[in-house]
Parts: sequence; structure tokens; C-alpha cells
Amino acid sequence: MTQHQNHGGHQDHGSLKSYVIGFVLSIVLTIIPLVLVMNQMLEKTALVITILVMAILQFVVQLFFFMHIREGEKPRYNVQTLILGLVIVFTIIAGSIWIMMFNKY
Amino acid sequence: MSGGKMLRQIHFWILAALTTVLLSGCGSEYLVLNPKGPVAETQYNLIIISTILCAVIIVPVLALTAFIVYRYRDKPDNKAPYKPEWAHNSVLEAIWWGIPVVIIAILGYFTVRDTYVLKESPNKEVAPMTVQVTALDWKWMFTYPEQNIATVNYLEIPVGVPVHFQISAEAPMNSFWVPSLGGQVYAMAGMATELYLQADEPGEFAGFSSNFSGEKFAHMQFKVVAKPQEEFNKWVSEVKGTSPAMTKEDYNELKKPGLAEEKLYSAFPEGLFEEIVQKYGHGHDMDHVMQKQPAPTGDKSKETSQLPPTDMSNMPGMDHSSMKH
Amino acid sequence: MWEDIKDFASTFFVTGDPLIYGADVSIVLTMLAIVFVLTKYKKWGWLWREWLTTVDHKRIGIMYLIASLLMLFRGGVDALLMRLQLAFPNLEFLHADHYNAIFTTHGTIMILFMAMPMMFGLFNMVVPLQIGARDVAYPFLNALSFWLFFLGAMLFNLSFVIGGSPDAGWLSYPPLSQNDFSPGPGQNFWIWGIQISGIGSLATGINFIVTILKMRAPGMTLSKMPLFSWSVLSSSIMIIFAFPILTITIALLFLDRFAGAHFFTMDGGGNPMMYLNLIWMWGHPEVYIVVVPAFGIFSEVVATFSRKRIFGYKSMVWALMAIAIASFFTWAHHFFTMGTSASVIAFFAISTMVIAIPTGVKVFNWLFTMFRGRISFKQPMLWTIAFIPCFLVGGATGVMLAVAPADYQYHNSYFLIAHFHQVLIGGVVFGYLAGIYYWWPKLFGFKLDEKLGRWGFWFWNIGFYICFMPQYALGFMGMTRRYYTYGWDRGWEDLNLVSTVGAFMMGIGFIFQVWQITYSIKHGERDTTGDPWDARTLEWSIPSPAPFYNFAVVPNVKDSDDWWATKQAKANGTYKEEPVHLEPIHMPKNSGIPIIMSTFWFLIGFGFTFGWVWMAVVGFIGVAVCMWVRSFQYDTDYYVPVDEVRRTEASLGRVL
Amino acid sequence: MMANHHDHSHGHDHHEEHEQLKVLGFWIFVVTDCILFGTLFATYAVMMHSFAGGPTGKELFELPGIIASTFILLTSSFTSGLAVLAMNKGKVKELIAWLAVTAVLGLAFVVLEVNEFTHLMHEGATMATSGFWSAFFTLVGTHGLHVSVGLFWMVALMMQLKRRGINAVTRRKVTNLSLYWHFLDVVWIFLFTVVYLMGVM
Ligand code: HEA
Ligand code: HEA
Ligand code: CUA
Ligand SMILES: [Cu+2]
Repeated sequence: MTQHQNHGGHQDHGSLKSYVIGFVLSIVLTIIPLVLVMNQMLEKTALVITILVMAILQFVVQLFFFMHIREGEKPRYNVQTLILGLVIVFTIIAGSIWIMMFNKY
Repeated sequence: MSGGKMLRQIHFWILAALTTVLLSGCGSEYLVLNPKGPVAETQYNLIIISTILCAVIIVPVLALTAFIVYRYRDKPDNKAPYKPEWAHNSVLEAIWWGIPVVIIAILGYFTVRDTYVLKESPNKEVAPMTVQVTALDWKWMFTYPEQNIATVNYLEIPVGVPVHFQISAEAPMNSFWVPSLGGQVYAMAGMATELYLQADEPGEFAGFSSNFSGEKFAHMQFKVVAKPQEEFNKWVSEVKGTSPAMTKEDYNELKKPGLAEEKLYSAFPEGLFEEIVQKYGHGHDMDHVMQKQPAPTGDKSKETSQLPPTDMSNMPGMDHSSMKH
Repeated sequence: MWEDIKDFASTFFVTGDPLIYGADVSIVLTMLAIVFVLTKYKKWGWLWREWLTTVDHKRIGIMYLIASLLMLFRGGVDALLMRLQLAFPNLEFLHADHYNAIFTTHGTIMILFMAMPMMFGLFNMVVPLQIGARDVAYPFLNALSFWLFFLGAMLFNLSFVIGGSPDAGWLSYPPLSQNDFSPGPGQNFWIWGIQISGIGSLATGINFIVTILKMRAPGMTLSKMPLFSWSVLSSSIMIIFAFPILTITIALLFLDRFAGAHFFTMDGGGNPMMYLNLIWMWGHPEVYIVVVPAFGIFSEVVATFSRKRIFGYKSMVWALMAIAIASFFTWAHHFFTMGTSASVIAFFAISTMVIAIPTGVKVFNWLFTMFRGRISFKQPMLWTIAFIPCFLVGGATGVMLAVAPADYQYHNSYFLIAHFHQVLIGGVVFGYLAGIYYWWPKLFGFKLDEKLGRWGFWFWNIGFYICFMPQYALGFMGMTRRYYTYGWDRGWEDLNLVSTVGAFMMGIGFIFQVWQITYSIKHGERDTTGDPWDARTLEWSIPSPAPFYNFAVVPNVKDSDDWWATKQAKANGTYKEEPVHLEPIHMPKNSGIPIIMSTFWFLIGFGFTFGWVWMAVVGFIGVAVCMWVRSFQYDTDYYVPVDEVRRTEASLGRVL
Repeated sequence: MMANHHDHSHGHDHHEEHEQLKVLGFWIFVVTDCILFGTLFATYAVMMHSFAGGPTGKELFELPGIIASTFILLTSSFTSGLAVLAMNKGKVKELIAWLAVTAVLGLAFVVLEVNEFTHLMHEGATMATSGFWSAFFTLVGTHGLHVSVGLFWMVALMMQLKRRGINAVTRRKVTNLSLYWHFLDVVWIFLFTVVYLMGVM
């Protein structure tokens, strides 16, 4: 029965270890861009890209170590929704910037 | 009522309606279908192409619908086959995923081609003339930087010369549309959009605002007159000779909400249009519109080309250097 | 003092128009009549217990349906007023500001307060029954969604008599919708009416996604789920991604108006084009949100009335999902004429046309469901058959609009008006009407009269073509939308008059339908079998109207047309009777919180509309208190004992 | 076609299932909240340079306070995780304690933000100053509002835990709350990067 079938026992959601690793990683990933920016260590475009990548990495860290995206029931409707949602967020932001630039071509 | 009868009625009405549109398309009141210049011509051709491409698939499907509904109606003596479990056929389904793809591909080709074409002057042989268009609450002001004259609700252009319109507004958003000459573009405060139009024959055309801008919007129409170049020149000198010059006060009066008669001015305050655009600058890069002036043809043309490119990017909110165009 | 009050009243209430005084009087009279009847027959308690606090999806569905029919009437009257004004050149029936208010409310009401709630009504009336569930995933939230919609709609409609109506178009483009050009409360009504009901819509989207993913009866895998439920899933996916964009967009517009922000203003670095960009990011998916469930309805109806399995089920599902995703990549086709870059325009032109492909697949599959079937022309099927040619032509003109350079000529002309009415009426309205005729017996236990229905059908249909086909031609003549009047010099008068005649024919069609409903309540053919159309899916396996717990025993699904398969098996004698085992049924308890909390939202909206911050604060506190109280409620459900189930089923003529 | 019996054994109660259902719903809600913030980020990106002659972010942002808020929020995300761990071990007291720590950190974050906003207004940057500042205050303020709502919820939840202990319902609520809290942390990281770090570059 569909509403029951995916329901085998309770996973324990994460361990202390995974939380600590996640916490340390996220602190590191916050400090790196901070240092880079405060000291203007890179050329502007490279800097922007680097700190955005750091932010995305940190998002991934939170997803895996704090939000336990890997666990949970199957099928993974939550992961599917999230991915679709992120695609749309990306479309909104990139699309707006692209459209609102008003270049000729 | 039987299904057949019903369908015949539906089709009668559709056909009647389509014939109304198509047959009367010859009438002169169908502005869009009687193009008077190359831009409208391009768009007219696209309209025809897209109508045909759509009809190619829609008409057969309509016919098929009629046939199926008639043939398989539930009547005791109906001999047509009945297969209640027949619900899948890969070949058929591939066909109807496939045919639309082909049609869209063809249509897409023409669309993309003409999208780029219409960003350019329709006539590479003749240097374009620039007219600046300002939408005001509920009137159109035209300034001719090369001739240094201005008009309200009245636009005169030479035949055979592409006109490069720079379009802005000091009012809510409007849209500048002369259907006989070609499609529209928005007129917005704080930016200059551009549009090329050209008239191939002399005549009088209707101009509209086609974007709703408030109470008297329905009356925000203007007249376009196309004349041979000599007559146009004559008109310009006539305006210069007989009409008053527009002052700053005149402009401020003009921009107050309300309607206006057609008006002619022998001159206008220097840099008026640029000032209007910059007043509300909101962060677009207008350089491509403002700098790409045609080669100076008249003595007054310097006024606009003088505008240094830095002017726009110095404007608050106009700095896009960091956004990587 | 007296002067102050008079002063206040003359700006607070809309004055100076006999139409509006008439409306005032009739509103007051109707209210008094309702209060009187309820008091006289001592029905207040009943109303509260059975309806206002209900969490039963079927009742919520019925309330949505009633509200949306009222809104169809209001929007329709707006339409007829507009058509009357445009019937002849230079007519002085409506003044410009009045006309502007009317097309604004017409568009807003038709899409947000007619199409959306009618759609939600159908979701509610059908989905749980169709997937073999006892309710939606979150019944409390469902009730909250309804009341948010309802009070949002009431707030919006109030603008007609209090404060003044919005008049900047159904999507209220700035700068026109900013304080400078639209001072006063009208525009705020628009913002808050939509904002409040929008929150409800978002919640409904989440609710039905979870319901469909998680509450299906055992054995009903997604690949056996009926297509209407699939279409609801597709529509709900679009809702959850599109509505947050709307929420933000109009919140920003409100901040511009209320807090002096500069998002979309002309000055201060504001960027009105950003509003166009954002609102269409919601607005385009929105039109597919409303049409996709209609596609689902057609799929059910075509199969049932052709007595044949739906053709190309898999293609149908893929097409639904493709439409849902693709709809998020086409928004810029609504402002091709904004002057942005050629590559942007080219990209969005192509992405728009691409939607024609999955839509076409659906059309072909419907046709081939009828092919080799046996088509009977009952009311639901009539509307479905009428939909096909109408939508084909309307879709084709959509594809023509997507040819961007040509759109420079069509944009904002009556060609566009004709396009979207053809898909909205031919697609959405015809579709929902088909759905209402189809599922009506399940909800109410009787059929709607065929003969009156046919009159309504023909008036709507013929009226439609007479009204909107001439509008394509008017577009080619340069007639621009939102003109409150025009002169004799353009040659527009003949076709406009024809169009108005057609509009009134649709109005007559609507009157026939109202008559049909009132007539059928008394005289309609009763449905004693629970399966009046000899249909195919689960909802037809239970009695009509369905008992409050829907299924006495949750069915075990084996086939995509499970009820049909069961009937076949019974006819062939291959049906294996399984022993019935009744269990206590777990049901949610009614709650008054949804309506109370929504009323506080109404206060927030009303307060902000008039700039009375204190009232908005009271509203926010009320909302917070409601949430707090709800959070502390643990006793939210109960069990229906087996005895009661058995008794109820027996009274419905079913022996277990 | 009628199932004679649910084809699974009734080892657990129906509540558990209903609560599971609510976790998925809440997750979807969080994704819609992502879209909401995405729209605000898009607006901010477009208005990033619309200063209209007013002050810029570079001139007014004071990073020390922001850095402090960042680490406070990061830590609170961690402690809300510890609360879930305590719950899984069945320790109510510990659970409530960690929630309280999280709430205090959250409160500190909100206070710092209010502080920052008053400072900015002092310097003449308000919602009405320019497109840039409108976008800034709305984006950052919406996040702050989310945190405040989370605090409100957290208090209600601590009271319920105290009264009812850990059961199917409170378990689900704690799970959802910590999900929400992690999500707000993620949003803040992007705010920090896009608004502040890129703002002072
Ligand atoms: C239910 C509502 C609905 C639906 C379904 C559609 C469907 C479509 N719409 Fe429409 N549209 C609106 C409601 C809707 N629209 C509204 C309300 C507006 C105006 C809002 C305003 O400005 O106020 C609008 C405006 C609008 C515009 C903007 C025009 C302008 O402002 O200038 C465009 C432009 O591309 C467009 C295109 C399309 C296309 C390509 C489709 C396609 O999805 C249609 C696809 C269907 C078919 C094509 C038919 C079946 C297909 C086949 C049989 C296959 C083969 C066919 C071909 C290959 C052609 N629409
Ligand atoms: C689902 C959506 C929907 C529906 C169903 C309709 C239905 C109709 N619409 Fe509408 N329309 C829109 C959505 C819709 N419209 C939108 C979004 C706009 C754009 C708004 C804007 O520009 O901002 C628009 C704009 C619009 C215009 C353009 C106005 C302008 O630009 O100036 C016109 C003009 O003809 C029109 C006509 C009609 C007609 C005749 C109907 C008919 O189908 C209505 C049928 C009538 C009834 C169902 C009512 C029956 C009532 C009675 C019988 C009572 C009679 C009593 C009295 C007269 C007192 N509509
Ligand atoms: Cu429009 Cu800048
Ligand atoms: Cu669209």
C-alpha cells in the first residue's frame, strides 16, 4: 500500500560526528572567502566566482551533514523537488539578469 | 442533436469567421495586412508564413476531428470498428511528436532570422534619419535632432529613408506603434529603446500608443505623414520659418497630463531628449542606442553626437561596468 | 464632527455612479436576506458546524464551486458592460476611468477568482475520490486555503463599493500602478486581494502534491494513476514554483506604494521593467496552471464517453510534465516589444513554440481515443468536443504570437485579446464546465438537465465565435486593447458590434446554465447507482453523493481504469469477491481556526489598503495567536467506529 | 477489488504515518521558500547598482558585525542539529536545552541585524533612498523576519516538549524546525556572499 510501503523503521538522523564535521567544514568555507575578500587576493571576476563556489559548497555541506539529504524514504520526492526548485531559482536569477541587461544582441 | 450536425455547425462558424478575416484582409482598414514599408513587409511575410505553417497542421486536424466524431458516434447501426482496449501505437505516437517538431523548427528558423534582421536598419543604402520620440501623458512629442525641429502628435518623414527612432517617455509606459510601417516598441521613462521604420510610398498613416497608460490613453494617437524627400525638406524649412520655438517652459507645460492638438516647433531646447532619458536613468546601459548615431547629415546633427559616452555611465544607476555585458 | 464623517464617507464609499448605488443596495439587501433566513430557520449553528468549519474536501470543493460561479457572474457582467461600451463608436455609456476599472477587475477576477477557485473546487471534489483516499494530506490546511481565497476575493470585490476599484490592468504594470498615477486604495485592494488568496493557492499546491504522491490507494502506482490526477500534479508543481514569485512581486509593488521604496518607480533608481519580468515569471505558468487540469478533465471525459481506454497514456503523462517544466522558460514572450536583446527574444520565441509540441500530442491522443470508440454526446462530452477546434485555433494563434517579429504587430492588439479568450474560454472554461457536468452527480447525487444544458451549450459556443473571431480582424486593423472608446474614422464599428452580440449570447448561455442548475435541483435525474456514466475510475465505485469518509474500505487497485476493469470482470464472471473487513476510520476534526485566521488576514489587507496600520497590526497579532493556538492543539482527529460505517453504508444502499 | 485488509501489519500507529507526511509537505514548503528568496536575489542582482546618487553599500557596510552574525547563525545551525540528536536519543531535557541555546543564538542574530539597520538608517540609507537600498532592506529583512518567526515557533515548541515530551507529533515538529533553521542558515550564506562580500569588493 503506497502510503505505507516506504516506511521501514526509523533511521537515526545523523550522528554527532557528522554534525561536527559539517560544522567545521562550514566554518572553513566561511573563513576562506572572507580572507580572500578582505585582502583583495584575487582579480575581481575570479574572486566573485570563487566566493560563489564556496557558498555553493557550503550549501552542499549543510544538505549532506545537517539536512541528511541522503537518508529518508524512497522514492526521494524531497530531492526531486529540491533539484527542480534549484533549477527554477537559477532560471529566475540568471534569466532576470540576462533580460534586464538590454544589450542589442 | 446528433454529433454530426453539431460538428457541421461548429465548422460552419469557424470557417465563416476565418473567411471574414481572410477575405476582408484586402480592405484598406486592415493596416497590418497592407504594409507600406520594408519593416511591415517583413512582418507581413512572417504573418503569412506562420499562418500557412499553422494551417498546414491545424486544418487537417480539424478535418480529422470532424471525421472521427462523425464516424464513431454511438449509434446502434454504426458499422465502424470498436476496439475498446486499443490504446497504444508507437508509430502513430512518434508521428505526432515528430510533425510538430518539424513545423516548429521551420517556423523557428524564420523567427530567429527576422528577429536579428529587424534590429538593423532595413535599408543599408541610405543613411538613416534620427527622430526622437517621447511619450508624455497622453501625447507624443517628436524631436528631430538633425533638423532641430519638434512636433507633437504629428510625425512627418521622408519616403524611402529609414528612420531611426529613439524612444523614451516621461510618463507611464506606452508603446509606439505605426502598424502600416511596422511593429511597435515600448516607450519607457529612463531608457531609450530603438526602432527602425521606413515608408516606401507617400501617404498618411495612423499611429497609436498600444500600451495602456491611464485615463486618456484611448486618445493618445498621432498622424504619420510620409512625403518625398524634397517635399519633406520643404516642410522642414516651412516649420522653421513659421512655427514658434519650443522653450523649456513649453515642454513643462506639454508634459502635464492632458491631451494636445498637433503642434509644430521651429526648434527645441538643446539635449532635451537626452535629459529626459537621464532624468530617470535606472541602470540600463543605453550606450548602444545613444551612441550609434548615424553619420551627421545636417548642420544641427552635432548636438546629439556630442553627447559623450561617459555621460550615460556617470549617471546614477547607469553604471553597468561591473555587470559584464 | 458631522462634516468629518461626511467627508470620510464620501471618499470611503464609491459615489456618483447609479450602477454602483444599485450594487450597494443589492449587496445590503442580499446580506439582510441571508441573515434573516439563517436566523428565522435557526440555521446559524448548522452553517458553522457543517460548512464554515468543515475540513471535508468535498464540502470545501462545493464552496469553491459556488464562489467561483458567483465570480464568473461578476466577471461576466464586467465583460458585458465593456462590450456594451464598445458596441458603437464614441459611446458615452462608461467613462474612461470606469471602463479602466472594469477591464482590470474583469481580468483579475476571471483568472484569479474564477478560474483558480473553480480549478481548486474540481481538485477537491475529485482527486481524493479518484485516488482512493479519505481526504487530502492536510485537511486543516485545505480549509485554510479555501478561506484565504474566499476572504481575499471578498476584499478585492469590496473595492467596487468602498474606496474605488483598481484600474491599471489585470497585471497592474508600474509606473502606472504606482502612487503617482494610481493614488488611493484601489490598487492596494488589488495587491492585498491577490496576496491573501495567493498564499492559499500556494498551500493548496503543496497539499495536492503530497496527497497525490502519498495517499494513493494500495496498488495504484503512479503509472496507474488516472490522468486527471496527473494533471493536478502537474498543475500543483507549477503552483508551488510560480506563486512564491507572485508573492514577492506584489509585495515589492506594495513596498513601493506604502514605504516609498524604489523597486519599480520611475525615479530613485527603480526599474519598472523588472516588474514586467517578474510578474510574467508567475503569469505565464499561471495560464498553464489553469489549463492543465482542463486537459486532465478532457482525458477522463473522452475515455468515458468513447467507452474506450485513453490512447497513449504514457505520452499523455510525459506531455503534462513537459508542459509544467517548459512553462517556466517562456515568460519573456509577453514583452518581446520591450527592446531587450535579439538573443533573449529569439530564445524565448523558440521556447514558447516548443510548448505546442506536447500540447499537440495531447490533442492527437484525445482524437485517437475517440477513434474506434463509441462516442455518446452527453453534456461533458459536448463541451469536450467543442473544446478541440476552439483550442486548436487559439493555440495556433498563440504560436503566431510567439513569432516575435510578428508579435511586434500583434502585441496589445485585439488579436491578442482574441487569442487568450480562445484558449481561456475554449480551454479553461469549457474544460471546467465539462468537469462540472461530469462530476456533478458524484457530488450532489443528481444529473444536470440535458435539455437546458444543450441550450446553454449552443449559446456559449456560437456566441463565443461571434464574439471573438471578429477580434482577430480588429487586431489587424490596429485596434488596441484597453481602449474605452474609438472613433468612426477607423472602420472598427461593424466588427465591434458583432462582437458585442456574441458576448451577450454567451451571457444568455450562462443564464440557461443557472436555470439548469436550479431546475435540476428539483427535477434532475437522480443517480442511484453511483456510476451514472458507466465510467472507468475509482470515484464511480462509491455511492453518490459520497459518504464523508469516501471509502468504507480502501480499494486495492489493479488496473489504470480500475473500476472499469472490475465491472468487466463482474460481467465476465471472472470477478473474485473478496471478504470485506471493516476497520475504524481515521478522520480529521472540524476546526474554526481557518476561517478566523483568514478573517485576520482580511483585516491585515483591509488595514494596509487604507493605510490604517493599527488595523493591520491587530490582524497580524490575530494571525499569530491563531497559529499559536493551533500549534498547541493535539486532539485534531478521531476514529469513526465500524458500526457507524456499516450504518452509513446501509443507508446508502450498500451492504457490507 | 476491495482489499480485505491493509496488506501490512499494524506494528505502528497511524499517527506516525501522518507525521511522516507532514515532513514531506514541510520540505516542499521550504523549497517554495527557496523560490521566494531566489526572486529577492534576482531583484537584488538587477538593482545592485541603482544607487540613484545615494550612498553605496561599500560606503556603509560594517563587516565586523556581519561576520559576528554569520558565525552566530552557523553555530545555531549546528546546535539545532544537536537538538535533533538529543531527540533521537530520547532525551527531552537535553533537547530543550539545545533548542534554548539555538534560540538564544537566533535572538542574538536578530538583535545584531536590528542594530545594523538602525545604523544604516542613521547614515541615511533607508528603504526610500534608492533602488539598491530598497532591494537590500527587503532581502536582508525578509531573512531576518524568517528567523524571528522561527524563534516564535521554537518557543512554542519548547513549551510543548515540556508538556508532552517526545512523541510522534513533537518529533515531527522538531525535525521540521531544524530543517527550517538549516535552510535559513543556507540563505544567510548566500546573503553574506552576494550582499556583503560582493558589496564591499
Ligand atoms: C489558458 C490560457 C493560455 C494558454 C493555454 C495559452 C497558450 C499559448 N499562448 Fe498565450 N496567452 C494567454 C493565455 C494562454 N495562452 C493570456 C491570458 C495572454 C495575455 C495576457 C495579457 O497580456 O493580458 C497570452 C499571451 C500570449 C503571448 C503574448 C503576446 C503578446 O503579449 O504580444 C504569446 C506569445 O508568444 C502567447 C503564446 C501562446 C502559445 C504559443 C501557447 C501554446 O501553449 C499553444 C499550444 C497549442 C497549440 C499550438 C494547439 C495544439 C497543437 C497542435 C495540434 C500541434 C501542432 C501545432 C503546431 C505545430 C502549430 N500567448
Ligand atoms: C478566464 C478568463 C476570462 C474569461 C472567462 C473571460 C470572458 C469574457 N471576456 Fe475577458 N478578459 C480576460 C479574461 C477572461 N475573459 C482577461 C485576463 C482580460 C485582460 C484584462 C486587462 O486588459 O487587464 C480580458 C479582457 C477582455 C476584453 C478586452 C478589454 C479591453 O482590453 O478593453 C474583452 C472585450 O471584449 C473581454 C470580453 C470578454 C467576454 C465577452 C467574455 C465572456 O465569456 C463573458 C460571458 C458572460 C457571462 C458569463 C456573464 C453572464 C451574465 C449575465 C447573463 C448577467 C447579465 C446582467 C447584466 C448585463 C447586468 N475580455
Ligand atoms: Cu525599460 Cu530601461
Ligand atoms: Cu504566456
